[in-house]
Amino acid sequence: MKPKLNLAVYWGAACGGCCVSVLDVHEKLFTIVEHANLVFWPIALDTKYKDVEQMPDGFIDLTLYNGAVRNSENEHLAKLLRKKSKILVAYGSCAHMGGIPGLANLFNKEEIFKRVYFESESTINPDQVLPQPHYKVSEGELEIPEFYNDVRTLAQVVDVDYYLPGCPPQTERLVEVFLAIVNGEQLPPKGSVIGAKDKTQCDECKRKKSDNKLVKEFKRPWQIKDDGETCFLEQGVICCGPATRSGCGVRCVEGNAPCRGCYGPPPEVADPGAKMLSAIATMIDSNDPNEIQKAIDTVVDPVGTFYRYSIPFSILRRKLL
Amino acid sequence: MNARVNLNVKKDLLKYGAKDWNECFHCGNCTAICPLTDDNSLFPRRAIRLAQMGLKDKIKENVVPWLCYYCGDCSKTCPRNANPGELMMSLRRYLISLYDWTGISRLVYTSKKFELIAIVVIAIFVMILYINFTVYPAGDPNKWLGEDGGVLINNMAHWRKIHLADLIMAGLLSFFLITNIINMWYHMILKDKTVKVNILDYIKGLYLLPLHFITQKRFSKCDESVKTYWYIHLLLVIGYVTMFTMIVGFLEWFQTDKVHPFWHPQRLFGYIATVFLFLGIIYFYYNRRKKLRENSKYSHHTDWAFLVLLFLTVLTGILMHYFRISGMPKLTYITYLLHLMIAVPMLVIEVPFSKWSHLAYRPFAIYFSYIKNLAYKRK
Amino acid sequence: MNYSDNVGVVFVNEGAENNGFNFNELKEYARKLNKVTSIWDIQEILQKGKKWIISEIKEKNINKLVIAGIEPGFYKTFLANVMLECGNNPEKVYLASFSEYAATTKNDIDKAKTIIACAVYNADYEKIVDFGENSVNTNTLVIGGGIAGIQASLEIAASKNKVYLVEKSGTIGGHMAMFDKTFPTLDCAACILTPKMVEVGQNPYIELMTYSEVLEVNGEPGNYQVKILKKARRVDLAKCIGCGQCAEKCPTRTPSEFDAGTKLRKAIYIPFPQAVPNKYLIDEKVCTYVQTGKCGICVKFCPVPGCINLDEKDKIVEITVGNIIVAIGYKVFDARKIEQYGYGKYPEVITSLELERLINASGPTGGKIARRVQDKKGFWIFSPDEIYEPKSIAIIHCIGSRDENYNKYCSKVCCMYSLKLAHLLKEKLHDSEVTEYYIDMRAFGKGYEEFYNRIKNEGVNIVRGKAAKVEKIGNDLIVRAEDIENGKIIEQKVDLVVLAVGLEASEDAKKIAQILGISVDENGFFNEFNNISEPVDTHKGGIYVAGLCQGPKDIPDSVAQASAAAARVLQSIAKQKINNRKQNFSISEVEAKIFNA
Amino acid sequence: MKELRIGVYVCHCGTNIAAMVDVEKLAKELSEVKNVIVARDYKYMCSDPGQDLIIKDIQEHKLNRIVVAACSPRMHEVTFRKALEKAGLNPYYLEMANIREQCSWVHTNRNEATIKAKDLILAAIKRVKWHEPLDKRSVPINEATLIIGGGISGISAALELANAGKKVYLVEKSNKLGGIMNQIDLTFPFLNSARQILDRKLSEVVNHPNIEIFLNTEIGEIFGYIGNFETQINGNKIVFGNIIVATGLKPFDASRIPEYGYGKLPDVITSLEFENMLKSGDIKTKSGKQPQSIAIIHCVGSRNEKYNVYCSRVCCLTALKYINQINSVLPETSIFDIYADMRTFGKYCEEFYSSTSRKNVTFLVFDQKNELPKIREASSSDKCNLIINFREKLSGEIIEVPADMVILMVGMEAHEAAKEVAHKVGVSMCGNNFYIERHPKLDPVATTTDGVYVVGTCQAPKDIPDSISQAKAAAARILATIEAKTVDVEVTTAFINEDLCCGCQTCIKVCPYSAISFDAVKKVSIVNEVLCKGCGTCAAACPTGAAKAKHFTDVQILSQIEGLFSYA
Amino acid sequence: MENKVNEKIFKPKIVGFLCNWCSYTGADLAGTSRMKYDESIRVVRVMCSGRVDPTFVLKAFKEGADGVLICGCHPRDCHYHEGNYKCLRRYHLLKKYIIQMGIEPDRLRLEWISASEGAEFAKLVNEFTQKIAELGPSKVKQNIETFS
Repeated sequence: MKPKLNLAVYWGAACGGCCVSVLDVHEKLFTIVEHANLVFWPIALDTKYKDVEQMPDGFIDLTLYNGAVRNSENEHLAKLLRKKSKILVAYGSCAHMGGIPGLANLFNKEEIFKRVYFESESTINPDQVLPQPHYKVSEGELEIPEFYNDVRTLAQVVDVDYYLPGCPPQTERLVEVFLAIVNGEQLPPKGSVIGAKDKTQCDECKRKKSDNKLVKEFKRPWQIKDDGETCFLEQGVICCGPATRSGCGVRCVEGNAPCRGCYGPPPEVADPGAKMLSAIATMIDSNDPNEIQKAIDTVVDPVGTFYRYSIPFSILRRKLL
Repeated sequence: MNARVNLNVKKDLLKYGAKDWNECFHCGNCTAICPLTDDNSLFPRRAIRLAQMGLKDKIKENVVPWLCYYCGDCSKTCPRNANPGELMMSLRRYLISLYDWTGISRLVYTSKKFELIAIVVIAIFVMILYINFTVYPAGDPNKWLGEDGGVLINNMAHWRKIHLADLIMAGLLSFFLITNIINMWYHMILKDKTVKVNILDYIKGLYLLPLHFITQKRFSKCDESVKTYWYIHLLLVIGYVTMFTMIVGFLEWFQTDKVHPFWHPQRLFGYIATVFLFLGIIYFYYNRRKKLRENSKYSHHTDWAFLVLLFLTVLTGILMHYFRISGMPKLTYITYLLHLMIAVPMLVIEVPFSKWSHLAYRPFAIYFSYIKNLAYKRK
Repeated sequence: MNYSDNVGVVFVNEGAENNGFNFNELKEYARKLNKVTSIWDIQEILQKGKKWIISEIKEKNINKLVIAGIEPGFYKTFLANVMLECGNNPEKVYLASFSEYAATTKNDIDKAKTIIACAVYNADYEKIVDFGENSVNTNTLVIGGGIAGIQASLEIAASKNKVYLVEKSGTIGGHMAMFDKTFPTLDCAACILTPKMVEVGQNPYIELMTYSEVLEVNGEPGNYQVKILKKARRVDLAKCIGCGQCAEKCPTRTPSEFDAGTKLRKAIYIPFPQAVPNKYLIDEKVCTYVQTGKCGICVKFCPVPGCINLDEKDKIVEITVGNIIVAIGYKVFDARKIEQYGYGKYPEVITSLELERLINASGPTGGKIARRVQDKKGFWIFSPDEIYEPKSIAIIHCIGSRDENYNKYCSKVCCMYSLKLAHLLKEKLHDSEVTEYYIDMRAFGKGYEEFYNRIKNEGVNIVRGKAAKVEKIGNDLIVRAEDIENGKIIEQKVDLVVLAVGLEASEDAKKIAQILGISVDENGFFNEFNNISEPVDTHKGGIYVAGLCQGPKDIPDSVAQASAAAARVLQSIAKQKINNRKQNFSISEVEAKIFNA
Repeated sequence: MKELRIGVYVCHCGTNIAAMVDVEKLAKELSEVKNVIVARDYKYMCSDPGQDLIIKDIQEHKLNRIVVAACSPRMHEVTFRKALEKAGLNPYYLEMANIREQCSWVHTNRNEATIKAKDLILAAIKRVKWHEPLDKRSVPINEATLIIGGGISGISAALELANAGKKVYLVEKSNKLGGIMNQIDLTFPFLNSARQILDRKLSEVVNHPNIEIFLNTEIGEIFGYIGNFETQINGNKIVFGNIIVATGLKPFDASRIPEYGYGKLPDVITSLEFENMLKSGDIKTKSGKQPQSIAIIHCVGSRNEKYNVYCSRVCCLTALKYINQINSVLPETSIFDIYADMRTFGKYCEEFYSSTSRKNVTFLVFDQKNELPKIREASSSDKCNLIINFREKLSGEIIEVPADMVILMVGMEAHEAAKEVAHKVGVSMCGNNFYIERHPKLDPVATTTDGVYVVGTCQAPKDIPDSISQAKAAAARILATIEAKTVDVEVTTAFINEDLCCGCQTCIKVCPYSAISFDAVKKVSIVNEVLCKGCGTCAAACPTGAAKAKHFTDVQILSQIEGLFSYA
Repeated sequence: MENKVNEKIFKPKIVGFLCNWCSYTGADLAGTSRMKYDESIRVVRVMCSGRVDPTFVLKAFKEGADGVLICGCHPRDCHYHEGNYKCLRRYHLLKKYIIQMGIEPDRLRLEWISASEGAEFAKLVNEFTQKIAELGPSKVKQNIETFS
């Protein structure tokens, strides 16, 4: 019998969904523990950072890092796990592209603090207290992680071996990947996206498609009576499916919601939002500047639409300050 | 009201001798090659243009035709062979007829027949007067001879009578000429509302009149090749003026019964003037005949008429002189008649109405253009 | 329907005295034609008046008129109106214009008869004078290696058929290669031309014969035997590596043709650096060895053994071709002929062609303006040592063109090239005053008017009024002109005068016409078969004209014409047949065809 | 990937580049850039020795990418590609940096220009890395030709081709062949009969076995590419190898010029209307009287920024022709010819002008740019119908010209069908709707679309012989390609990577040439490369990155952009 | 004062995407006509303005472009029929996006330049350069470099 693998799962700036997706292996958990020791998983195990630090370099065979890098703790752990892991996988959209936390890149630290600590409806902060990384109390100095100005993807902080996209990733994909490693299969070249296909969503999408993608006005999903059969784009709803890798099983569309792009761009695409933006604009069925402008007015929030999961990953990475 | 284009002028000018000028494509070569042009006197091209459009008033008030001495450079280098020089010549003829309020000039220029008839009529008139007022040297010829063998001419046609006639004629001619010049002045200066000429200007420019009358000074500004032409023209003018002065002014002194010795000023001046005149006539005749120069390529009938009349006048004059000093009274009488029959029509027609009026118009035109320029400058 | 034609022929014998046409013979001929019932002279009609001719026509029941003459077109409108007033169809007035088919000399009387007969019988002259079809040799001869010749050669070679390109000088390229820029796009001439030249040099279907002349042409359309004189180049084309050591050492200098005489070249030389072929040749007229038998320095310094053969003799080669395209180009007007501009007298007066070279970066002064000076040996050249910045420049249009004293015709390109030169001068000498003197600004082509507007906006003075003279007054050189539009005299003190010289037929035109059996007009330009409808054909089948040798024109028109000539060649090659059109024929040969048409 | 071995060549272009860009310094600096094996500068890269230099280097240094920094690639890309080919390298391994037209010629600061040149070259170096070999493809040529427009140009081209034994489809929009020439009575300068010339040609065309004529026909969509076009005419499919566009001209609409009162004043007529009177010599005013004087105004709608800037080229000579014709039938009638510049430039045309000026005509000059003459109705005392009022430029006088009839020499504009045809055949137009030729000097009849030629007045105003010359020139091209049997087609087409295409079909409607279709079995879009003209719009629209514009791929362009900033 | 000094030193860098048929030809024409314009522009040739992928524009900004200029044939004059319209549509949406991302909209410009409009091109470059100079250097690159 082969020696067991050491497996770690860590969450950075994440919602926890990724960890849940790991838990979602259900009965396959037995298969996993059969082949691996879970050496570090904050959500499930009480392993201290110190313990990790004490592990020899390369001790961990596979680390699934989910969540973006938001603060110094995330960064520290990313670097630490990198050191300790043979294979570091950016697990989930946040680690891969910044994900939903990445939307914070439309603001800077001050704006966020102001909103959260002063302005939000549920906050009462008469002393205008803001979190400080170092704070002296009588017991000594308190240290909390430093909040960075930008949200980064994992790869922008450390070297990443593979990306397993999705918000969250499909659990089946995780199992497939895991088994592949266990079985010693030929691993794809470093830097590959795994657990997703090169083709995009439409390839698997069952909705009826034609070349009739000509739109005068873009609609929000609630504005249409979805027939459940026709391609969303042809109904005027922006669906990021064409620019998003398949692999999720077309989950959203199957649930009658347009794809929002969590699986990220196909291999040849540098900036997923730009590509989708380009495709969507091309579909506008008019040559008249005014009409074009009108159609574009119906694209309410281009960043939120085309870069929902990928601002830090995109070419511009964040809003200009 | 704006000037209305009038093609009659164009048709008219053909009769005044203009040739091929409609072929002008207005390149401006003629104006530029002409040594006499400046910003205030642009010709021939501009004059051609005005003539083509038939702006009669503009033409009338235009002095430039008189500034041209027809050296011919323009015609020689004209890329269209449009004869700008000849057009200027015909414009001068045209202007003469425009200045002339009597309308005779126009008839002379436009009708060969009229000119011929006019000459004949005047000649006959002269003959009638002559026959009535003179005495034919009938009978013994010796009766009509003086001591020195010369014909006693004053016994046949007394200088007083002739002189009186001369003066009447001169007065008449002057009257026409002066009224025409006034007409010219009226169009050139008075009618031109763009300038205001004051009296001082008139005085300032006065010296120009005799200067240009005698020397044709501007002519010499034309380039080298015309020097001979200018000299000969000058000789002709000198000869003519001398003769005219002696005859019209001092006939008593000039028409003597006594035959003076050769060196006597009366004879000497007469001979010199005659030689000058002959020289001029021969030179100009030869020029026209052989079409040697641009300005002699095309000859209007008035040009020939003038040359022929002048020649005949001088010829009869010299013959008469010869007959007189050789003591041939009858022949003297007849040649004198012939002389007058030719000279008078010549003077009557040519001086106020035709070619020779230029002797007055030209200096006046220069004078007027000078004072006009003074006025312009002041502006 | 034709048979009901009752034809009257009106003869217009204007110009007959100059051409020696015997109109009586033509009248006799016309009278014999069976449809012709009346014959008049236009003079008679004009004298007797319109009413008379109307009654004549009515009386004789004439329903068709033919107006015959050298250029009878003037009377067509009048006679159409006469026909209208007769109640006839005014369209039935036909022209039998001899000049339309260049039948303008007394030798062309049979052609004139044919033209009349064709008009009377509604026959197509162009068909009538084709005497059957010959088979075609697929080789083509192109005479002249300027842009027209190059274009025609490339066009034909693209069809993978053989072309012989014969060029008199040592390189192809012609005049266009000498220019700095081309109007109105200001493309550098060399930049667009040299690729084409290179293409000619490399094209396997083009046999380039530079330094060669056509001596003799025999045969008939589709099959011409051509003798070509290959002048001794004295340098082996295959061996020469173009290193230039020979020229460096050669002691003899002579004015360079390529540089329009603005600089000197050696007796052994390459016409210009981008020449095709880019190989040296020896100018026997100045080579010391050829002239005196002594020298041979070049041979000593040539690194390739056997490359220079000073004793090489001219060779004659014979080729057979099916078609011939004549594109021998032009020469520029000799400005010395017009004394008042002082060319040859004042060194500051130069021709436009000289300026093209001066302003060209590859020219004698590297693109700078220099004063013309006499070197030690007496050659007038532009030396880089004499560079100066003319402050005031005059460009005078229409030198030798549009002038009845020299050439009556318009040279078509001078206005535009002058504007271009003004632009180039202005570009090089920012502070200088450039003034153009023109008569009519002929900016007629595509983009030309726009170019003209642009040059005006660049601050070039453009004066309507032809400068009449250039003279030295004191130390100043003065150009005198009338500024017509502003009503004043301009006496411009200038440092440089550029004479926009016109274009004239090549000195070889007459000779070539004789060799080929085609005709030239009074200006020496080749006659086309029909100046409107067949602008590249000549009166002899299989011989075509292209470019400037047919008349002045600009580059695009030359190129289009060259291509059109190529079309004629390609057409015959494609159908493997060519019409046997003859330059000379007798009326009896064609009569039957006309009557049957 | 094989080791990158790049050769960089910087051209002086005489002094054209060298004067503004320090080419020697550039060559030296560039030789130190990664992967650059050789970097040289040379006087004329395009010259034979220049090209030889590249060829030699490729062979000696085993270069596999070439960057030439010289003039615009539109000028010499083909030249250098040929050089690469000669050296045995795929011609598409070349990239040019345009440091002349877009650098040395347009800048004035040598230092800045040199920096810019370096940026451009570095960009080219980055880009060329990603170049892929492309193979020339040739396709057979269909011998038939489609000619659009049955005027004199179209007819001449048709005859030239048909007489060579090649099939011609001649499509004419109206019900009659001959076009504008039908309306013309005489030609200039010899006053020969235009009708006789046209009749000759027409009878030949109509009876020609190789010419199929379609009257009253507008062409439909044209598909295909050089050598192999197809379209539908009256429901039948026709195939052809080349297209000649000869859509001709439209006379300028004189009523656009308020000063002339055309349309309001009955005796103000256009040249073509007058031409019609001349056919029968029946020159009458609207009231049926013989005009005592006729004025002709040139440059109507031409040479004026308000209307058309360009010169219409034939009006001057046509006006002179009219003078002769009027004089022929009405010798007593005075003619006023009001022109701007007399453009009588053709063979024998100046002589024609000269002889015409001997007729009963007065030439006057107006300012066609700023002061158009005003035409007004004459009053009863004027003894004429119309008065023309303007400043005569050669005298400076403001004058009035009396006339019974005014002929407006209307200029030429492109035919209204030109635009539509341009889109169908894929040729470009300049601002004034005339077609753009491939090169204004050296390629006046070809267009940027292979196999499509423009001839006659649809390219620019011109007279009959020039139109015929052009028509024949186009025929020459076509005959040469037909003789050569095959022709090379566009290789920089689009390409869709089937492994990436998701079948969303966004690209299909984007393609202007319908070159993309959906393969229902593979569920991917595919490009028909012979139909594709390589615009790359599909590549920009493709959300998956599957569609690729060959030679203009994303990675090539992105690298090029990177290169622009790699030296700062 | 400081501002002024900066302006003097600041040499904008502009990336131009020019379509091959009209605008690139027009830019060449500006060259052959020797019209002068600012050195700021670096041209990237594309076959059609319809080829201009928004990615290119973003990439240019990322690499340090202070401005991006897209030029195509005039409406209805596109060599490929409608490529320029497609460009127009993308341009408007892209502009909306970059505004959201905090880039001054004036840094991106789309203009139609025909093959005959050399002068217009030169004018456009100068004008655009002037505009960019007023805006000052783009912060995109710096923003990315300091991204942490």
